Amino acid sequence: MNAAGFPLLTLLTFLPLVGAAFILTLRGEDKVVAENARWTALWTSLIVFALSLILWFKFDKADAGFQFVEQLDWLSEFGITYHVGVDGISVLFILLSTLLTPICILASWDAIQMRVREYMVAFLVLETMMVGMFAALDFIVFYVFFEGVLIPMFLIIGVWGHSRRVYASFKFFLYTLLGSVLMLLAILLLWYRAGTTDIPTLFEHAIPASLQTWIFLAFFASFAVKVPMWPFHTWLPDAHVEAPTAGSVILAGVLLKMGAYGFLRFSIPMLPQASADFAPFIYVLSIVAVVYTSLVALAQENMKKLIAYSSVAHMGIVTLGIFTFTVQGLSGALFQMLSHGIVSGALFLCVGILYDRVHSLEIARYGGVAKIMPAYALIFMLFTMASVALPGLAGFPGELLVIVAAWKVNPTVALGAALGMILGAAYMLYLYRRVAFGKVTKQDLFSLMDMSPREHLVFAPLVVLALWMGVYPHSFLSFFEASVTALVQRHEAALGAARLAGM
Amino acid sequence: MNWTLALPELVLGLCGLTILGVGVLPKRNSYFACAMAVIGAFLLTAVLVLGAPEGSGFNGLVVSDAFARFAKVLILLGAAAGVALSLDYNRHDKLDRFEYPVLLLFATLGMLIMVSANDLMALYIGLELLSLSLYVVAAFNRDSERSAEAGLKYFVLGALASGLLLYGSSLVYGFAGTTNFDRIADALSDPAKASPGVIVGMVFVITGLAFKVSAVPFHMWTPDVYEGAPTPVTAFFAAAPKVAAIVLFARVLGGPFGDLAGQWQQVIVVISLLSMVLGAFAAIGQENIKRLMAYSSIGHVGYALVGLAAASEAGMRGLLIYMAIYLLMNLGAFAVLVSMRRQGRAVETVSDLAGVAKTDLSMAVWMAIFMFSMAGIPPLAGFFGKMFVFKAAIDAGLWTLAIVGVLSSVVSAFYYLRIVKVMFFDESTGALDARPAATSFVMAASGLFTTLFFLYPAPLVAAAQAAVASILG
Amino acid sequence: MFVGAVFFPLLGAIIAGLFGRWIGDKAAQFVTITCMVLAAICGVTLFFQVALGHSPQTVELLTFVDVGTFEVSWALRYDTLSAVMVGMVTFISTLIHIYSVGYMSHDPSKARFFAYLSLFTFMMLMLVTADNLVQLFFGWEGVGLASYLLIGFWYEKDSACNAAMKAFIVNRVGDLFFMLGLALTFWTFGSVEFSTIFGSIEQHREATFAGYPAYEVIGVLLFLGACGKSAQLGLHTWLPDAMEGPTPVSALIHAATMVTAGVFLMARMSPVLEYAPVALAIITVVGASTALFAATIGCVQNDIKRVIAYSTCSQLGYMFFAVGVGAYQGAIFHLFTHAFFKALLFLGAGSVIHAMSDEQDIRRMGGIWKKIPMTYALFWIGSLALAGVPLFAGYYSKDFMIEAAFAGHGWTAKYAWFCGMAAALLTAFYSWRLIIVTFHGEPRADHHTMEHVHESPPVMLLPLVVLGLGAVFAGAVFYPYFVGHDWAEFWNGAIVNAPHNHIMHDVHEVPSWVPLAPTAVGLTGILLAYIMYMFVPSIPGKLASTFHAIYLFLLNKWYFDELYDAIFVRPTRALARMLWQKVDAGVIDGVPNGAATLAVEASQGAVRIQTGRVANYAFVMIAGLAVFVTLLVFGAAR
Amino acid sequence: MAVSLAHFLVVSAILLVLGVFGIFLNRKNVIIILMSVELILLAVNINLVAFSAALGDLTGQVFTMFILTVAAAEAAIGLAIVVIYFRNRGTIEVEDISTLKG
Amino acid sequence: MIAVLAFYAFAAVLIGSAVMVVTSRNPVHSVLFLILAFFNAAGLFLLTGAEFLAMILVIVYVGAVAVLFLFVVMMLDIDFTQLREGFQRYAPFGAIIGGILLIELFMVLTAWRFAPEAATLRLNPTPTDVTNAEALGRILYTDYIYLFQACGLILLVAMIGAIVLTLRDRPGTRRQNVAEQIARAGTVSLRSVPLGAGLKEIGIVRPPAPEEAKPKEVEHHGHGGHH
Repeated sequence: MNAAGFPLLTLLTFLPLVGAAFILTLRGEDKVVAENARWTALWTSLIVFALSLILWFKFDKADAGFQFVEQLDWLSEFGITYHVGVDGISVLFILLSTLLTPICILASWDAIQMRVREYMVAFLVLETMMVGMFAALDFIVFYVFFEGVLIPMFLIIGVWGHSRRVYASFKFFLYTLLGSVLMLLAILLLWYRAGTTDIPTLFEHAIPASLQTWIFLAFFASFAVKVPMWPFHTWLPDAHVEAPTAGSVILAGVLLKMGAYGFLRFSIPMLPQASADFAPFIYVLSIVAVVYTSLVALAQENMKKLIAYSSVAHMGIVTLGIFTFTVQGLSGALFQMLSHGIVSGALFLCVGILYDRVHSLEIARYGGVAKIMPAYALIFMLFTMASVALPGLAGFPGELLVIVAAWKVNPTVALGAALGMILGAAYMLYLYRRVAFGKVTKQDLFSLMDMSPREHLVFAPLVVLALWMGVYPHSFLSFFEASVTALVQRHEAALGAARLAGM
Repeated sequence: MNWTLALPELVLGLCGLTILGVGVLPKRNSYFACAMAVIGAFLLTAVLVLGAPEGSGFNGLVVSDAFARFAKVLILLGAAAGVALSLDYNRHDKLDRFEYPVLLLFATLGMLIMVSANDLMALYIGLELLSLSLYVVAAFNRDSERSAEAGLKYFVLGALASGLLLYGSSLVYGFAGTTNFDRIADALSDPAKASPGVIVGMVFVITGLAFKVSAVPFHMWTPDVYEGAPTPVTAFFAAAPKVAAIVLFARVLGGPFGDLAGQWQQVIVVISLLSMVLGAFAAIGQENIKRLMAYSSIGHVGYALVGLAAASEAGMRGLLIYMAIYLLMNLGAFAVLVSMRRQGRAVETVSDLAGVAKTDLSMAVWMAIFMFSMAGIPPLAGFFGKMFVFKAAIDAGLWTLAIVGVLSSVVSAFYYLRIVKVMFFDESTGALDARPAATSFVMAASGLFTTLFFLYPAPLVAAAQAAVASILG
Repeated sequence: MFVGAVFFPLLGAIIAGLFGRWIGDKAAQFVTITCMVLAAICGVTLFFQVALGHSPQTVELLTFVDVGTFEVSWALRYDTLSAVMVGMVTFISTLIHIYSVGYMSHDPSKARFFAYLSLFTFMMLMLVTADNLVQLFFGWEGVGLASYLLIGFWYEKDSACNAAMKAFIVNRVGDLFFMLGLALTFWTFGSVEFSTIFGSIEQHREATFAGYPAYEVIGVLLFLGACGKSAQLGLHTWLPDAMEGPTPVSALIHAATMVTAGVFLMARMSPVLEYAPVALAIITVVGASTALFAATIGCVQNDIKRVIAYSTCSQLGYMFFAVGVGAYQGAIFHLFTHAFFKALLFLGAGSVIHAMSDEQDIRRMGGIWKKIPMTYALFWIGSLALAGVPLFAGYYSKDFMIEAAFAGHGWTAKYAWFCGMAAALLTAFYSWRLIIVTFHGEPRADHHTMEHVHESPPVMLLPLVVLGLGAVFAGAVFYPYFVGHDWAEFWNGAIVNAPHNHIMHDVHEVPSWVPLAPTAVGLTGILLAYIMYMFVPSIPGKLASTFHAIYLFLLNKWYFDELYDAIFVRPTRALARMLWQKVDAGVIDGVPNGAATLAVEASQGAVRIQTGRVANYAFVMIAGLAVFVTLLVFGAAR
Repeated sequence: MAVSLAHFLVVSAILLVLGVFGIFLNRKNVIIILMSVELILLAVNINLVAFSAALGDLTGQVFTMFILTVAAAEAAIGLAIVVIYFRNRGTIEVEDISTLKG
Repeated sequence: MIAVLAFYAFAAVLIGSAVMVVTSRNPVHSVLFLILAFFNAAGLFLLTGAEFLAMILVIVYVGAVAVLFLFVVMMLDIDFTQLREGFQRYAPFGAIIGGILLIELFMVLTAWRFAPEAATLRLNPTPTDVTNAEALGRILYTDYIYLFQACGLILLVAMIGAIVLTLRDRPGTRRQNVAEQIARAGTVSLRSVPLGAGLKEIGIVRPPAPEEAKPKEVEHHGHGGHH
């Protein structure tokens, strides 16, 4: 079996679905159903989170291979099995997903009053998809979950979103679908060549260099859109702005990680040659992403849009780190992904707090909030600083490692990435300054209530994590170490072999 | 002569005659009873099909193999569901005449003959039995101008298509000296020696069959007929006959013309490409859901034909899986359409679905599942259909097809999403009437299949595999 | 003890910051001050123990990052350099805390203020006790954050918010280079731990980066980083604006913390810099230029705090050129003495402002010296120390640096000496200009304000007095240890002078006129100020109108802000707007939107084929048939 | 010069094309189209019978039998549909049968 | 030689009349030309020795199908002068397509050759000892009984179809409803009645006549309504 002694990952994946099914059976008065749906969803997600903590404690950090592995017959005659497991690269993302889901549900407690039942179902389904995707060790299983995310997210944006939700949800759906289907073709090609879609087996399967290029491009189409990398990013600001708060949180917190995770999990180990060949191209896109989107963020008038653009910039750092092919870069990228999940999620929650009270996302609508909501201002400041990678907070270690690694590969690239530090500070502080500082000029703002206990509860784990990750990142980085080191070694070995073959 | 080979067909035919005989007895209205009897006959036949022996008989006209059985079960299921969908609709629209189920029964019989045909003649007879029944039911609402026009168009073009099919058959007969599939295959075993005549004949046959499956450019009747015909008829059209025709297509090309794959592959690639692209684009602007579903079905046929174009075992398997899944999700979607009534009046535009999620959540959810499934979004069943055909295309090196296929599936996602959007995002313009039990049943059954297929896909895949093995050896 | 010196302020900050609302202002003040006092006790004790007792020590706390070979820990490194800084920082900061009780007595959010102050101190302590570059960077950025919070303390004032942002962002520019320097250090030495770096200096001397010696590049990058924090020429613009914060904050920023971080970094990295002559040359030039440049501006400013701010800037320039010529000890010594008299000046200025009902413009002061004699006297002491008048603290350190510049090699050192001398003249001049205009002459404030002019309460004066004592004696007392004959023993390897660097020796061998020259120049400056502002007050006006352009140039701080605004800020904003609205919304978004439009149009085209006419349909079928027949007949023939 | 198989085939090909023309070129009434279909089927029959004779195989003639039967049935249904269409619209002009489109 | 001449004659008339079917203005003429075409096709059949089919063609087509056409054409009562003239707009293009198809068919058909195995693949070699009709009969009801029956079903479907589409219940016609009459109970019964007694006297009441539809009272749509 595995370290947990029972099919832990499967349970984590499908337990939310059980909760969702239960919610669907709820009948009765609307109010009662809504209340029950909320509690059911919360408890389900909390149980899932509690179970997922087993991963944290029982995960063997010294083992670079896959753990908690389960393999079941599915379409075995075609080389497809239900195969799940985690290694250092994926384990924390499962935890991130299971953590953010209850937070999101809690954050939507009062904000969502319409069609609560469906909302909670959508979130639980989403959780299933996210956890399943990070746990998948079979390419088809992966793809199923990877794409499956689109359905609940489409509905979340479209049903509970704001005024331009239709445009945003369609753009989100079609844009990401377009990328993914090309990846599907590449998966099918791999399947054809290897006769299986089992990921660990595919790692061992050498692919000729010429083919690698095409497969890489197909993967790129999918992951680059999902990350999103410049210039495939424009779906993101729209999706974020229109999504309800919790939707934005999940979108920024977990869904954006899926693309980078894909690069890490598939592109680099399976296509070492093409990855190396395309690395300069990725650097350029990443740097453009960092600088360009930071600049664009500077010009935003909408809080969520600004944070959305900042996400693109942060993810630029991630892709940069991944393609440095160094232990530091990869670890930094992974760490940045986690921290971005926490920090940008929290920032969206911060925005949501204001939105719940004032129902506006326009920056100009606010000002002087610090005066009225000091506790809120403190938390907002914390995450603002974490977002600008202040040392001691979650955003820093990842960025540090990536820049250090990038310097090794190409100093200009490192310079570009570091430029993001300046611009990041500029737009985040500008945002904070306009929202929280200044005189209160809008009279109705005076009546705002500071954060409620529920809201404190929502933020508490995030605050703790933001500080913990900033002060003691080692406890997270140690999860990656073995897997990342193995990955880098394998990559170098593969490149070396290719070079030998070329001679 | 082994009569048991055709036992399902014989039983179904006899059932048909019996029901017809009972139906004409002057009673108040025997529609419901006849319909239920027809459904019963379908299910009985399905049971018989499952137990039917292997082999070919009736002077080599009929073959009973796993391929035929696979198709027959699907056809019978589809037909049964098709009849079930008509129960309440027809009563509302005063189409509740007992001839309706009887005609569907004979159409289904035609399909069964078709898919187990092992001879061009049997093929033709089966096809015509199907077609003639369908011409009639398309125009069944004889007081409706649109229904009559649909029937007329379908008839005229269908007659042309069967004429072309026959012409092709005659050329094939002339070349090979026989109409038996096995013998044709023998005659063509060396593709290099095939005369241009037989190739032309084959193209004519392909044309005739492509018309039946409504592949571009022989699809032109589809939108008009789907729109004009009464909704349950459209539902029936989109389900069972499509499966039958495409399975027949596969059998004809894979069996007698199997060795000419190099030739027909080119044609299938082209019509598959065109179908996918047209299906994706033309549906975008449609306001009438039936019309939209027509274009959607054209697109789906394009995807299914990708499997055929691969001209391989994997391709055929993909095709069968695709059609099985297509059948079920299409039935589900049409179950929703059939239940769309407002104050007793049938409605069929996209905007009529507005806000359904508020008034009838379960219907909206099922419909959304069908739409996402048709768009090919995992984990719903539609994705797996696409996956298998594209896999086959890639195995066969048909990159263009695969790439155009996935791109057009993105474009088609656009209009599927639009329906979801209308149901979930838009404000309701008034509640739809409560839906009848039969449609709810069909909806839920196909919805559950579509949703849960991914948990245990193996049986269907294995059945398809066995079916393909039986014709490709 | 080691830990306490650093973490007591953090404890205070957390209690005051998070629970200030519940425990009340008084308690918050009490807690933070108690914590600071405890820290100061630890700090000063450590100074004696480590610096004078020669027992450096490193305390490991926690692994921070361990990725591949990149290993970083939280650790407190106590050597003489750290000990000096810790002692000085905790001491001065404690005084400022105490002073603030009086100064901020009317402010509504005292708890927050004290929390910030303590946080600031904590960050500075982390910086100076850092065991590696990453931790140093933590403190480095931390003081940036704290300064941001403190400068923007009165966040309802737009100018304060803007100044805070400016401080943070300009600092970030420096940090960028710091980060890159850190990266290069890591790839050069394979570590960012100071002990490892310093232990392997010899090994990696030949290392190159992009064709340049790696040490030089590291030196330049770290120096650029230091420029940001220490407000050197080019990145100094945030400093004067930082005066938007409450005065104790200015004192803290300018005297003990933050701005000195750059100097500290340079001293800390002395082992590397010693082998980076070009980098040192650059440091010298920039430092010297800053010293002179800031001094020129200081001469014409009218805001009491800005004058002092520019003086800080100028003094930092001194320290940098001292570093540049290799006299790190001199720089640190000046840093040390400067801490006392600059804190004194700022707090004194705060006392004046307090007395003048929050008036900061010296043109609306005057004639108040009798009303606030203590402040006046202490201001004098501070100014004497600043101007380098003998026997006062500044004299020892400043003279040492100027002599070092004279003793240094190459034209850069000479340039530094020249600038240092000129700046010394100007320093004395603007210091007395400030004193005279502020305290003497006719009262220019309105009647109402003048009535309220009063001496500060004891809680403010007491720290002033302590600082005043420091400003008088700190130089003389510590001279032997820092730069005098005990320097080698005192520093105990915390600052490294390479074998080829004899500056510490050479300084004492300069011609005898050289030590006297600064004093002479300083006295000249004082005299000049007396003439122009006391005796013939019409001169400044005439001068200003005669050399109007130069006056405006100086008054507007060499137009740096305007220049940056034109070069960076506005183009950036315009670019941002353009990228968003044109590129993002236009081009990048145009593709998917255009594709969608195209799809809809294609759809309209596709349905146009569907004419509804049976004959057309039949025609399409036959045409398709004909195409396929042609395809296969000719395809087969092919 | 004997009558070869090719002669029959050519005649049937011409008939086929004429039938096809009749379907897609005429603008007159639908019944003409039905008759054109009959022409096409006739062409098929000639083909089959000719092949049957040439091959000395009866299958073609059996096929023809079936086709004749089916064609009759088809004609019946076709005319029935035309009749109901006429009842609804009062016209059977080819050009008018185009309300369903798009 | 006669056969050749006959062939050309039949073929020429067949094609000519086929052209007329398509082009003639009056549908009645078209039908008549169709009949002519059938006759000539039957002639061609005769030339190939398929005499049974030739007869069937004449009987079924001319006798039934064509007459049916004629019947419908007449019945629909079309105003022939209103019919549009000429061809579709794309006629030239269509003609080209058709021409290409024809040329290709010619090319293919004239280069005809049987598959080498064709002789061995024959299913039903033409028996030489019996007439064409008998030879067909022998296999049609044995080997092809399956399809023969299926054809029967097709005809049945056609019948059902034609009836279901075109048969209308005239509202005015009265029919005897046997079932209803038999099932009638209670309302009508036999009684022993004294002779000569009037209906009223013995209490037999006729079932009340169905109420005549009252003329609608257009004016009374107010609140009062019906009671």
